[in-house]
Amino acid sequence: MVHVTGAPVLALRGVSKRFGAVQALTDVQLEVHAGEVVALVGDNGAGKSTLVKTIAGVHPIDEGVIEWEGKPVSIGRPHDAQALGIATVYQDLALCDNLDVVGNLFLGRELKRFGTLDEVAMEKRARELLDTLSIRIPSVRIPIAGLSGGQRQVVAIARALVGDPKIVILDEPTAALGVEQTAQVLDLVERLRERGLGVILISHNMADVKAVADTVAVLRLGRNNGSFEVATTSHEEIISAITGATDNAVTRRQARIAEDAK
Amino acid sequence: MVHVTGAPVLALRGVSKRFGAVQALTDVQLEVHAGEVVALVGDNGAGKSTLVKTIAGVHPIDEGVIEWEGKPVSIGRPHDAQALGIATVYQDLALCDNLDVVGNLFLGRELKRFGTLDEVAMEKRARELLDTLSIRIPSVRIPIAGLSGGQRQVVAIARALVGDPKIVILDEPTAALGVEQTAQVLDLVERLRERGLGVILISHNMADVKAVADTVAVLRLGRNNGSFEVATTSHEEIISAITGATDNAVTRRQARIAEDAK
Amino acid sequence: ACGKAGSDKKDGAASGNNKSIGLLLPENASSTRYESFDKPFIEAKVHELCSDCKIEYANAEASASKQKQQFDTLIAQGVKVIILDAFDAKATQTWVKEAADKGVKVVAYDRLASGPVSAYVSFDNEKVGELQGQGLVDALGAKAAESNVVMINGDDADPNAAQFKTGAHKVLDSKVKGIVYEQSGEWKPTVAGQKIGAAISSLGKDGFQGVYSANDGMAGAIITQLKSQGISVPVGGQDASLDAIQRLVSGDQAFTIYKAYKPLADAAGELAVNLLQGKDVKGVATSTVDSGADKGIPSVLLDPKVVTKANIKDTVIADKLYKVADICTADFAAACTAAGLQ
Amino acid sequence: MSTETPTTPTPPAVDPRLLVRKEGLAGYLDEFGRKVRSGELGSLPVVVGLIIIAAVFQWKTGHFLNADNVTNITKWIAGPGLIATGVVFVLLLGEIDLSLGSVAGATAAISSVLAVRQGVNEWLAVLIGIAAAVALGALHGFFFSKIGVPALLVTLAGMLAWSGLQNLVIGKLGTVNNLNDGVIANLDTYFLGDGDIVWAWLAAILSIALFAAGQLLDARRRTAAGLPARPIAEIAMRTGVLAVIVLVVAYVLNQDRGLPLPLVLFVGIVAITDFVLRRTGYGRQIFAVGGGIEAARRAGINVAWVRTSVYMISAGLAGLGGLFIASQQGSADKGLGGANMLMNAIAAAVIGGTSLFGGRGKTWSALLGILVIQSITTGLDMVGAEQAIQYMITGAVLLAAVVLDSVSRRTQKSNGRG
Amino acid sequence: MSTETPTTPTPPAVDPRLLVRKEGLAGYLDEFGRKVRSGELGSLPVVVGLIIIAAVFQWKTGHFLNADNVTNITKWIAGPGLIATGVVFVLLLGEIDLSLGSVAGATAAISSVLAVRQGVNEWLAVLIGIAAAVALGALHGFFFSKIGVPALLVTLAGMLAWSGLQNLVIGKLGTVNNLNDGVIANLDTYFLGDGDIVWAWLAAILSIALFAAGQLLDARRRTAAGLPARPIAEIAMRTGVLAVIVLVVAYVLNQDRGLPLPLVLFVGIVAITDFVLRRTGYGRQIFAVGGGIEAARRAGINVAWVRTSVYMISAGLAGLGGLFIASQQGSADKGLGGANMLMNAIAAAVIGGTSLFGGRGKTWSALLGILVIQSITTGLDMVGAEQAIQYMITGAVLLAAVVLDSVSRRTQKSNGRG
Ligand SMILES: Nc1ncnc2c1ncn2[C@@H]1O[C@H](COP(=O)(O)OP(=O)(O)OP(=O)(O)O)[C@@H](O)[C@H]1O
Ligand SMILES: Nc1ncnc2c1ncn2[C@@H]1O[C@H](COP(=O)(O)OP(=O)(O)OP(=O)(O)O)[C@@H](O)[C@H]1O
Ligand SMILES: [Mg+2]
Ligand SMILES: [Mg+2]
Repeated sequence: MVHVTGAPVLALRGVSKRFGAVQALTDVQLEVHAGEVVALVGDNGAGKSTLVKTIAGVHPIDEGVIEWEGKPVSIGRPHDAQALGIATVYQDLALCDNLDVVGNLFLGRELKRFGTLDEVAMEKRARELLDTLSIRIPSVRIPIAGLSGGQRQVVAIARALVGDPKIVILDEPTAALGVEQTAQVLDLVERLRERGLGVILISHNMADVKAVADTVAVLRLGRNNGSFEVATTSHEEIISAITGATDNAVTRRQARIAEDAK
Repeated sequence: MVHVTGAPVLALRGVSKRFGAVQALTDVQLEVHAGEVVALVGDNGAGKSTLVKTIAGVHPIDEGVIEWEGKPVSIGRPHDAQALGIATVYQDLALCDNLDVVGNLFLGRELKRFGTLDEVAMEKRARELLDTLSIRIPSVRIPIAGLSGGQRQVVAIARALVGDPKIVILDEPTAALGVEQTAQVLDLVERLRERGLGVILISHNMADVKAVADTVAVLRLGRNNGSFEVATTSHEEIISAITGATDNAVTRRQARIAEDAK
Repeated sequence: ACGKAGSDKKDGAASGNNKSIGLLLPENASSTRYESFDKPFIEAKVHELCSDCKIEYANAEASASKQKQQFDTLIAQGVKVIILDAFDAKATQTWVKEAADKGVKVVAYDRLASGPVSAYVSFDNEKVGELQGQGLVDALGAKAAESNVVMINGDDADPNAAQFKTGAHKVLDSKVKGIVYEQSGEWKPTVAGQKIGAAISSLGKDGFQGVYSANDGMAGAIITQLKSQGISVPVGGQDASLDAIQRLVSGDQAFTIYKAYKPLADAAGELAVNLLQGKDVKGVATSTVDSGADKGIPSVLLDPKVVTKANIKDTVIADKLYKVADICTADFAAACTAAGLQ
Repeated sequence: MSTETPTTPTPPAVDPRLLVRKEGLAGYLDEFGRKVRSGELGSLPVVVGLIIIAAVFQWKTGHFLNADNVTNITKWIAGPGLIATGVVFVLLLGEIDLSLGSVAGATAAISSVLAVRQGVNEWLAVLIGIAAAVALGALHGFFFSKIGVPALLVTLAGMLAWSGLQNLVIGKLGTVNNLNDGVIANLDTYFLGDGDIVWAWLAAILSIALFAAGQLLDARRRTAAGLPARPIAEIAMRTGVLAVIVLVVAYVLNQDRGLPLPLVLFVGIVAITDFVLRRTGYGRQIFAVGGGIEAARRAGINVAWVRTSVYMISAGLAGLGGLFIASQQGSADKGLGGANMLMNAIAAAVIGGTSLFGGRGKTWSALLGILVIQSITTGLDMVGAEQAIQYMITGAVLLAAVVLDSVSRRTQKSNGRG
Repeated sequence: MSTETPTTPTPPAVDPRLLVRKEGLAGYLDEFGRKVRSGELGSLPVVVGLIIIAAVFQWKTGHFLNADNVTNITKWIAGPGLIATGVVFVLLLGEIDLSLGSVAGATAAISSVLAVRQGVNEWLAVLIGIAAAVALGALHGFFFSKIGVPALLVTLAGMLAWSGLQNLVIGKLGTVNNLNDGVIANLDTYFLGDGDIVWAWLAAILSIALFAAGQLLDARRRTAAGLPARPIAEIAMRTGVLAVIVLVVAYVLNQDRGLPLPLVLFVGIVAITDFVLRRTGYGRQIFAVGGGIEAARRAGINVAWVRTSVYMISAGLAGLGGLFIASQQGSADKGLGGANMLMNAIAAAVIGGTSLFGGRGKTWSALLGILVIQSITTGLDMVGAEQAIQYMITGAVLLAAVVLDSVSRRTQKSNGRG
């Protein structure tokens, strides 16, 4: 684990966001340092993806301040976030169905040669990137529309690695992935940390969270509900922060199964 | 665990499916009995979702036979599958973004009163259904487009329970779900088995698979790669059937972490 | 308890709008005459005769339905006299009758609107067609009897196009060797240009000796296509539009039909004011025509003229339709001098 | 299937993040203010636009709001309005139908020629005409949903072909005048309450009562089922607003000749189609197909049939609209239902608030939209604007009407998940 | 960023399920057969359709394929073809532009009036006209992408407004004749190789050589980078097919007066726009926006600018098309660029294979599509079909052309993930 020092690269102070009649985020705080992996966890509909989208510029915030390397910044559209050095993998992927794998990977950051697209260089690089994530895709020239759920997810992850970000945000990156690909992504997260990047990882899988995260921030019904050092916190503590109760479906299920086993 | 007897409710014999230049399924066999939970596992792009879609009538098969209660049937469109009693939760959910939660839940099976839609009855029933899956949705009258990933997933699952199916197919139903909701879905699967339904469960989560499945069918590169009794098979055996090798990213990662811990 | 709209009903907007005259013109896409000439001339005449009279104008954009709406609107506004240039003269039977029931008088302008109209001012459309045919025969001269002719007509959906066509056939059928190709140009220059191209391809470059074009706009495109293939045969049009007069000057077009809009407009204006003021129209409308069941409609019937290079000065310039400067732009200066216009 | 009790019943707590509306009128106004701020205006901009248009022309001409002018406008909207209703149906599918103008023209031609030239009973001729329209729609639907040709192209081909058919049917003799006092002619000239105004008032009051009763019954059932229901105060207010509009319109129209039959029929058809769309399984299927074809297909909906039937309905409505137009202009001619008519109908549907992207809209928007367009046209005609200027103003006003609408919709759109 | 070696390098095994194409001509034919069976026909149906149309009319008239008729057709396709090229651009965005006809008309009016009536230098007048067209496009783009008004409505308003502008500019004096021997007039009458046929041949051969060189260079770079490349045999075959087509057309045209300037300019513009779309970052952005606005936005693409610029390009192309049409009809008039012109342009783009649903298409489809439409029109003109019949046949043939196309596309569509 890398030691965290100095001011956070990214900090959210009192961020709120409302959709029509739904107050999705209320006064949320979050800090990410260089070389730190922050896991963002919470129940379904807790507001995790909404938080990510406010950082990535997809939904501008209603209230609050976003600070980048100590200075307040305004992120009004995805372009702003990218210019700062924030790369995001969205839960809903957001790929262009009609473009092929190569086109999607380099969208917005195409490699050029004499001012025109350098398809050869991009295709070569795309193959390399996908190989590091050990995914098998029939051809990098078929449109995204023809890929399986997991294949699309890997393409989205690889997309975040093109360019040179300082913060990488992964919204449930392994949800659709097989065991092998999940392991590769966890490895990747660790490599990113080693290289001094800040990572925000959203996941419902506590085992994964405990394996790679340094701190865990819990969201509940759109509000902060505690922040924990992974090393010193138990599985149960996190889960009860997520569900807001020590007696929940998970514990009941475990108890029942234990009973059945008797 | 319920005992499996007699002819399978659903059987696939030598099913093949091709997309353009990609042979997605080759000569696949699968059997599901009443009261049995079959887990279908495989790497990303192995063809699991394609197999599900052929059963559900989304993609008609190119070759092979589908048998229902011992008799060959032809499933050419989703309507055919539903008429037989197959309810499917797709990996890509397939909900109508413009309809509200109630509208989506009852789509194609609306409750009527004097020939017109009985909104009151449907709304009441929708609230009950969602409560059993312990999901919090701001209002059952907001369009699906405004729900979080997990909320949408639960709506899709609840959809499969409206009507009276004999086989329920769940394609990565818990991918986007929180810990509590996942537990609820696993409970649900067990309830379905107790009621004598056949269940096909696709998941990348071996713990979940081992918890609820009776048998595990492995797909690899579009072909059968073994079928196992859950009770008598180890975690590692299944994973090596999935990845096609005993030395894979998962085992390597485990070894490395074990080493780091020393 | 329900009933028909009847004349017994109170007269909606009779409220003191007796100084308004309605003017409804049919379209403005294929010909510029309506808004360039008819409308200002009529307005001028009405104001001359009745200084505080107002013209309520609307254009139907080639739609009978739209024209009916405009007609009804005028009545609702309380207008007592309507000068109606019907887009579809056949369709107005019920309109005019409804108007008459409400005490509104209709002057049929340019086209004889069916129904009990109070007066009629026009050039005869069939006569125009005849003149076009005769103009072409004259342009062909001695060779007329051995000449094959191509006809590019107006839009089949326009009832007036049929009348031009009938008139032209009346003359051409007997005086030329044959009509070797006949198509609708839909009143559109581009379409007419393509049709003549197809005619050339089908008949060969010397397969015809003259072209009838139902109006000047189409004639322009036809001439362009003929020139680009190096073919020189007489082409005639209708409307005396500025571009056509210029082509007459440069010798590209043989003739056009000039309907002196001013006398037509003057007559209409005078009739309308007379009707508005309750005077007799017989003094202006000296002849009569019959229209279906309606006999003896007081009418002013004017004669259209064929314009050729030779009589430009005596027609369109004399009538102040165009100034010499309009016609003789830099491009046509030399030709103008040669034709004695400058 | 899940009637069994769940193993772990969670109490159905209300989501604390949902801003619940306060009770009573104050709550209603509060929510209304919030909606205006966040851009959910509904048909408010169109209604405001309509009021502005009426005010400007009334001020300019002095007789725009006279009884007989209002009567005229309400008579004229029926024909194009029915076509616009058809457009709403296809827009709900997320498709377009360019042939509706030609279908209207062809229908009018067929019915008129049969009745006038062939001497067929006029009611029968009307039926045959509409049946033909529906058949043409079925043909479009077949090529679109079964063969898979893009709807824009099918209906483009239809537009050309059926206007050719219209020309052929009308033939060399040209324009066909309506039979005197016949079915088609009466469409335009018949007035409810002409002579006996009681009937006109009765129709107006009946519609208000039906509305109030429906709302009250619904609220009662919801309360009984333990679901949130509309408070009585709100129902009273909504009924009140509707009552004022209906009664004022009825009053003004009664000043002239009573309720025009075309208006009554048009409003009736709009109300029926609205009911079909919102309250029947078939309507739900149309929305589902418009919202996501694949999702609808997987829900077991017969997508091809829904599409075909919608094209049949829209063609049928267009055909009916064509008969109204023939009635209004006194004849069926070769130009009836030309390109402008179609453009107006599409514009009307969209101005009224039906989305071009499918799955969102109401047939009432056809009524509102065509009212806006007809008011502008009539007003400009009355002012005597020059043709070129008139084109530009019409274009500009259309734009202004939808800019407001679009800006207000933007917030909602940006909330959509991508 | 991932230049570092991965911790667990997996060998990049080729997916065993991918059917790889066999080497050489046999492999090519094999793949072609498979594609035909599974419905990926590309532009084959259109080409076959074109051949059938040509054959039928040649048989009917005996001189459809004569040099001067082919010359006529190739001259006429330029104007509407350029408008269709503009349509392809907006279709790639998944949008529509109904104003292009009016923009073409307004541009022709502005340039002609400036040059002829105001005595402005004609080149300058042409430039001002096209600049005006681009400005109108920018206006549409602004309302659409910044304000958020649906494109269909913006351009519907534009259609009305700019045809008003066109009327105003042309004014009371009416139709404006082109200057004798001026720039616009020459567009139609100039022929490459008229008098000296060597030039015409040179232009034809140059285009073939460029094509072959591009293909060969690309294949070499791919092989060098270890990527699968097109085999030489296939390149030779493709070049051969192209050469035959180009040389036959050039030969036939040389029988008359050489290569018509409008054709050369039109093909040149199509080639350039094709290059921009397929080979530049800007082109990629257009496809991305057409394929998914939200995905494109999240990739940092300035969606508003891409949309606005596409509307500017399409309006500019339409403006240029308007000048070609003015040249061909000898004058600019009030009716130039009417509704039919636009419909033909849209139909051409779609018949040529550009998807109406955005994100899929080529500018070459404008060329192919307009060729089909113009061939049918000219053929029917030569046969002397009546106007009504002509409408119906045009509609029917359009439908037939796309039915084939749609059926062949269906397989692909059903593979799409829902
Ligand atoms: N519509 C399609 N068109 C072309 N190829 C397709 C299509 N659908 C699936 N494929 C291909 O078929 C293969 C199997 O895909 P499938 O979605 O069945 O995988 P999966 O086992 O569900 O994977 P995952 O776990 O990632 O969801 C993939 O290689 C994919 O590229
Ligand atoms: N575009 C939107 N419009 C309206 N409401 C929205 C929108 N996006 C999110 N919401 C609401 O905001 C809340 C938070 O959603 P969000 O997607 O952030 O949840 P999440 O924590 O990512 O959940 P999950 O784990 O299921 O992905 C949800 O209740 C949802 O209904
Ligand atoms: Mg989420
Ligand atoms: Mg899958």
